[in-house]
Amino acid sequence: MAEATAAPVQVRGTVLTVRRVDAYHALTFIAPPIATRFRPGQLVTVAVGGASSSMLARRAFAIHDVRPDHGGTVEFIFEAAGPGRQWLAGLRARDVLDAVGPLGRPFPVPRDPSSCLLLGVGYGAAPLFSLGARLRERGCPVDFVLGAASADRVFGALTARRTARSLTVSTTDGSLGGRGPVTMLLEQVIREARTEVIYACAPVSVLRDVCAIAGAYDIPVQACVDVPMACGIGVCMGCVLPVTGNDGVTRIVRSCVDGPVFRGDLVRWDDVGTIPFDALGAPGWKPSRAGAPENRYAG
Amino acid sequence: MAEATAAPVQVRGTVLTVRRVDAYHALTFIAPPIATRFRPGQLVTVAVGGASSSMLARRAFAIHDVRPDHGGTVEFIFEAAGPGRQWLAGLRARDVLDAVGPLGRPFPVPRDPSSCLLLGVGYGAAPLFSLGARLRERGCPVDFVLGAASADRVFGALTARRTARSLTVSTTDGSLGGRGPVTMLLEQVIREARTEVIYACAPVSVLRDVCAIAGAYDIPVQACVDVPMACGIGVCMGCVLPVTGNDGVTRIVRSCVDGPVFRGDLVRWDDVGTIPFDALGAPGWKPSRAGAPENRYAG
Amino acid sequence: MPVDMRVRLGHVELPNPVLTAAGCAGAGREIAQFTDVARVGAITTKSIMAEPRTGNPAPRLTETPSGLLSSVGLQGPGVDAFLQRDLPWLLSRGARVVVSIAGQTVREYTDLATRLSDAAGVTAMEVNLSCPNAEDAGSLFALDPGASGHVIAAVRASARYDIPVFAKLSPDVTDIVPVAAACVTNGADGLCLIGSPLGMSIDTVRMRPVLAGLFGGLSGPAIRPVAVRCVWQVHEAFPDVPLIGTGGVTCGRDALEFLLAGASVVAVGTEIVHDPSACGRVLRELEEELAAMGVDRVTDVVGQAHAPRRVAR
Amino acid sequence: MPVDMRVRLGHVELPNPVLTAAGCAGAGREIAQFTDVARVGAITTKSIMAEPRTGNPAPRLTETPSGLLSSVGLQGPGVDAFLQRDLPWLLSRGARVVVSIAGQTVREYTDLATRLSDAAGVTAMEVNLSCPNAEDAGSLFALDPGASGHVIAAVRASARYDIPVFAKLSPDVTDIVPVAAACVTNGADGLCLIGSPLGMSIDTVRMRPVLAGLFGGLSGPAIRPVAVRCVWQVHEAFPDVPLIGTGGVTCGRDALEFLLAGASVVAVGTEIVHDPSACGRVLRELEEELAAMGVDRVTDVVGQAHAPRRVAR
Ligand SMILES: Cc1cc2nc3c(=O)[nH]c(=O)nc-3n(C[C@H](O)[C@H](O)[C@H](O)COP(=O)(O)OP(=O)(O)OC[C@H]3O[C@@H](n4cnc5c(N)ncnc54)[C@H](O)[C@@H]3O)c2cc1C
Ligand SMILES: Cc1cc2nc3c(=O)[nH]c(=O)nc-3n(C[C@H](O)[C@H](O)[C@H](O)COP(=O)(O)OP(=O)(O)OC[C@H]3O[C@@H](n4cnc5c(N)ncnc54)[C@H](O)[C@@H]3O)c2cc1C
Ligand SMILES: Cc1cc2nc3c(=O)[nH]c(=O)nc-3n(C[C@H](O)[C@H](O)[C@H](O)COP(=O)(O)O)c2cc1C
Ligand SMILES: Cc1cc2nc3c(=O)[nH]c(=O)nc-3n(C[C@H](O)[C@H](O)[C@H](O)COP(=O)(O)O)c2cc1C
Ligand code: FES
Ligand code: FES
Repeated sequence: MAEATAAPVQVRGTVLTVRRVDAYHALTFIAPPIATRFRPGQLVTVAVGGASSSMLARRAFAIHDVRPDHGGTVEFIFEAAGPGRQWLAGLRARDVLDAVGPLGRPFPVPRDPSSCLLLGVGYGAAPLFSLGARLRERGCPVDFVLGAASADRVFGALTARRTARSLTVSTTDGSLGGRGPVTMLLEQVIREARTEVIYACAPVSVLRDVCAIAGAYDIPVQACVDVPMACGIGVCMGCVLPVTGNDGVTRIVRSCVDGPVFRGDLVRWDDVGTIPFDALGAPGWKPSRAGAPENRYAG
Repeated sequence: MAEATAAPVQVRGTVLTVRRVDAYHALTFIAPPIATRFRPGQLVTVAVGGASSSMLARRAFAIHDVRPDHGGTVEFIFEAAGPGRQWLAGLRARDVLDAVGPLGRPFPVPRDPSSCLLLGVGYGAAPLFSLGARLRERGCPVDFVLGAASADRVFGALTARRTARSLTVSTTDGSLGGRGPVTMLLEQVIREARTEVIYACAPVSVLRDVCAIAGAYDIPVQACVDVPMACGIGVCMGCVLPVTGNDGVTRIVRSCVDGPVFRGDLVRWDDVGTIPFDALGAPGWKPSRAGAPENRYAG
Repeated sequence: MPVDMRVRLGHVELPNPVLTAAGCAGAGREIAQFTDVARVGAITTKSIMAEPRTGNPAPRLTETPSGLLSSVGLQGPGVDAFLQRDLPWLLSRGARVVVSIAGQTVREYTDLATRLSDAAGVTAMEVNLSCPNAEDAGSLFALDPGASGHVIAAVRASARYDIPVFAKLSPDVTDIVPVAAACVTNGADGLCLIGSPLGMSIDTVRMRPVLAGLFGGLSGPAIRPVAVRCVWQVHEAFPDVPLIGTGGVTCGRDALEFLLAGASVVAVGTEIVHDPSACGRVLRELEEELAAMGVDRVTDVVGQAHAPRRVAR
Repeated sequence: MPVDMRVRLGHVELPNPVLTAAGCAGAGREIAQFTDVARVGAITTKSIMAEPRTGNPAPRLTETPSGLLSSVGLQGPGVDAFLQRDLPWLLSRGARVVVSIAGQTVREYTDLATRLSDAAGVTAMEVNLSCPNAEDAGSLFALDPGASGHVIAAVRASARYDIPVFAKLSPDVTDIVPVAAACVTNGADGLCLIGSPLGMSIDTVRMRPVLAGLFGGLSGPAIRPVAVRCVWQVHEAFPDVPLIGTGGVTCGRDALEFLLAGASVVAVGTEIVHDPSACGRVLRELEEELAAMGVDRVTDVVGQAHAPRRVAR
């Protein structure tokens, strides 16, 4: 299902608005080349702190939406928690943002109409709405499953209800929808909706559970991972995950270039944060055949 | 002429305005405790760059003016040259500024009415207007001598003309007033105004010349020095100058606590940036009398 | 229930683990307007020498990214003026005083240790070993385990038995553990880590080094990872030796980072230049952090990053 | 008249003095979207090893004030894949390639030098000496003049005569000059200063070191004063040895600072993480700075901070 993607560009984009949306902020800025190249699931990274900032790592955000106005605008959703996000929350109209995008592997969409389940936790829901629109264009029925710690952290419930065939919500504290993890009601939805493909964007622990459940029903999962990133372009090697290639070899790959969207069955969820002994180049690893296998991820 | 000064305070002051004034910016913020304690010639230091700034040194500015509105406001004048000042120039109303002041030794004012000459170069003129007002209250005639590289860098000419007995201006490029250094017309003014005290705020090289001329007429100079400062409170030892005490001993003193205003005849202008061999504690220096002389500046 | 913030420096007790770093709090008076000097764990003086010193010519200081580069050259009043004026003032304000001493010969260090031992009210001595050794072509004592151990043994011998002696080490060595070992085996009651690493900035307009002294000590948050690494390495080697952690402490979280690495107390330096009320704030923030973690005694977290889960929760 | 930006690395000529630092430009492809790899002076590869390597588990990287702390663990495809895929791609794009090599035994280094000498298109080799020496309890080659000299002599002997060999040194030594001397006397055509100093960050919530590898290399503007100091010290000792200056170069002014200190070229590392088009920008800014100074040849400013006024104006 892999598709060719356009090369990313770096822009100095003018901020249009920074709005509060429940527990989150929505930042919209002008970036025509990013907006026109964007495909759902892709990222934008931004530099934070201004000219004399002490923060060197770029901040990665899933693109929530792009619009044609001003030649092309880009919006992302974030919680003003850490220092970089707090700085972003303090931006105002006409401030300028150093942004790079679109980055990474987007959500592949099925060739033929299929029943799609879109699962998002917290701000992880952000990239699912542009995907949902794209899927509906392709004639795919869309069912949303949204979760979060509390009601104000469930992102996009209204949009989901308005646009999707069904919406299922659960919160840890039960303040909205069912009380419990987002995976709690997953099987039920899968059965009712006759789900054929799952798109999920959530913390690694949740993605692991989603893939386990989907596996039992033998449904493919496209999982968008949220691993810390510093460069977003593949040079810092900070965002790595153990992923198995189509050739059956496990490699330590970069989420920013080979992801952030991975085929769920290829990510070794239980080994995230470790170097599996059988990974290509692991300590003690020896080339099986003559010559080393290609060290490029081919997921 | 030394006077007791109130202890400085640290405030988080709300910015009211950042205005352009010719080549300069004027930043006004709310800081009642600083405004009420302020005496002409004193400083304020500010932290620059925001929460995750890479800039640690505080920025020192001569207080231009204080006003009673909002319980007390403070204004300083600066050119948006270096990174810290550029950040300050980008501040907007309602931003918050970490400020400490008032700091340092203010301009001492004569007990009896005397003919006062106020000389300022560029933004160095900023602290002279509140001083001028204070002197006039005391019945002192005030003559202004202002200089700068070019007309747009002559600060406060209009105010000076409006409030002072006389105003003499010179610029390096001749775009306003006489063409040449500010000291060019000094002697003439001294003679016409029968100057009894000179207050000067300018680069060290200019202060040296002013003190030389004043010396010939045997007129006391109160010189406000502009030396790089990092803390403004006397802990970093970065802002030192060689100054002779009333006891005749030269000491390496801190401009931020023992200055920024010094008696011109006590500063060893030609030795600025050096350690005079006869300074207290200089390499090879030996206590003259039994026991070391007090290592405190008593200017 | 409030967190018990008391700590021990060797056998003396301090009310809390937040100190000022040597040379960054003036004579104490300068920060008293912004921080109650009696509330901070202790005030560390600038390094005292036998005679008054002018220090280096200006420029002495410049800003670097998240750091300061400085070569003040130990400007100071000399031990006489210190004992006559600065120490009494600090004691009159109820401050505990760690006196930093510096010398160019072993003899200078021991004379100072003796003078200070006769004076009442010295809580501890911190031996600044980052000084040129006049007897060894001016190379720093701190760079050589032998020279460091020699100074510490002599100071320990001359200092009053009940005044703990701390050795302040430089990170500019291939391996800091042997230097620490030399100081400990020669009687140091504890160690202070780290002095500022050597750096240089060049003025690209004047095309010359910025500082009159050419080189300077780099300080501030820029060096915190190096300081935390040194504290970790030394605590790993000598878990029972009390350490003063210093290098880029700007807030309660930073202080906690040093404690977890193995420091018993932290010293705040450059942050005082940036924020005159830093010490009081760091102490308050640290107390809040510990309370939020449910820690009873600050001493419970010291070194915990080496062996997790030992904290009582 | 445009400034002549050409420089020499040993006996090879580069069009300009702005390189990428080892390990910070991926395989070149990653930055090609933002910087013309043929325009930069040269692309330095990540350190190549004999076999494919997974590197260390995550977390491998964390942010520190004006710095990054990283322990990637030399993840890489191994020399075969490098020669099959990455080198040809770089050459096809017209890039000059400095190949960084890493090993755990002298033998590994020499094998790599031999393999690379047989391949066409290697502009220079940079020997990353900050690797654990398997034959000496895993202490880094770079920390010992003897071990460093040994590796360099062996690499120089195995590398094709017309490929300059540069030794990349660590600042984590008591005196960097003897290490530099050992490399130069053993045949290094030049030196690269500095590799990242060792640091540590501790996660105060998890109460454990942030990095899976515990320690990491500190990089970025935070270490620039230390890097400039090392370049100055080594240039002072060996004014004729070409130096690659690296450590916190973020703009043209920073590059100029290194050149004035004595570096012949600079390598941009962490700034690429922060700004993918950093190399092109630094080159442009440096050219502008030099033009504004009225300099004809970039080589005229190299080392000028040691002896001012030698620049032709
Ligand atoms: C694919 C993807 C999509 C995301 N989408 C969103 C979104 O839509 N909304 C949202 O709020 N957040 C999103 N995030 C998370 C967001 O990038 C971080 O929350 C943000 O960078 C934190 O920055 P901070 O300064 O606020 O907090 P801090 O935690 O202080 O930021 C630290 C910085 O260092 C980097 N860093 C820390 N550890 C590592 C490491 N081990 N390796 C590499 N870099 C490291 C972090 O990525 C971050 O840039 C996304 C992350 C990814 C990877
Ligand atoms: C008494 C006094 C009054 C002043 N009044 C004004 C005024 O009214 N208007 C105005 O525009 N400017 C004034 N200045 C100058 C002003 O403080 C500086 O221009 C400003 O700090 C520069 O900051 P920057 O970031 O823009 O530039 P930069 O040059 O990048 O600032 C560098 C910072 O490091 C500090 N620093 C650099 N070298 C040293 C050193 N050797 N020792 C200690 N610290 C050092 C500097 O003081 C500054 O804080 C005054 C300075 C003094 C001392
Ligand atoms: C301006 C200044 C003066 C200093 N003076 C001394 C000193 O006299 N003796 C000493 O041992 N260390 C001195 N230091 C080093 C500090 O005590 C401290 O070890 C170092 O700055 C690291 O801590 P910090 O990052 O919190 O500043 C000085 C540091 C600065 C910035
Ligand atoms: C993510 C990362 C990876 C690195 N990988 C290597 C490497 O493979 N080999 C090497 O010699 N240096 C490596 N370095 C060190 C850099 O080449 C450089 O020496 C150091 O980061 C200082 O320069 P900087 O501050 O510009 O990054 C790496 C640095 C970083 C940040
Ligand atoms: S974020 Fe740097 S390699 Fe992925
Ligand atoms: S500015 Fe720090 S002592 Fe004066």
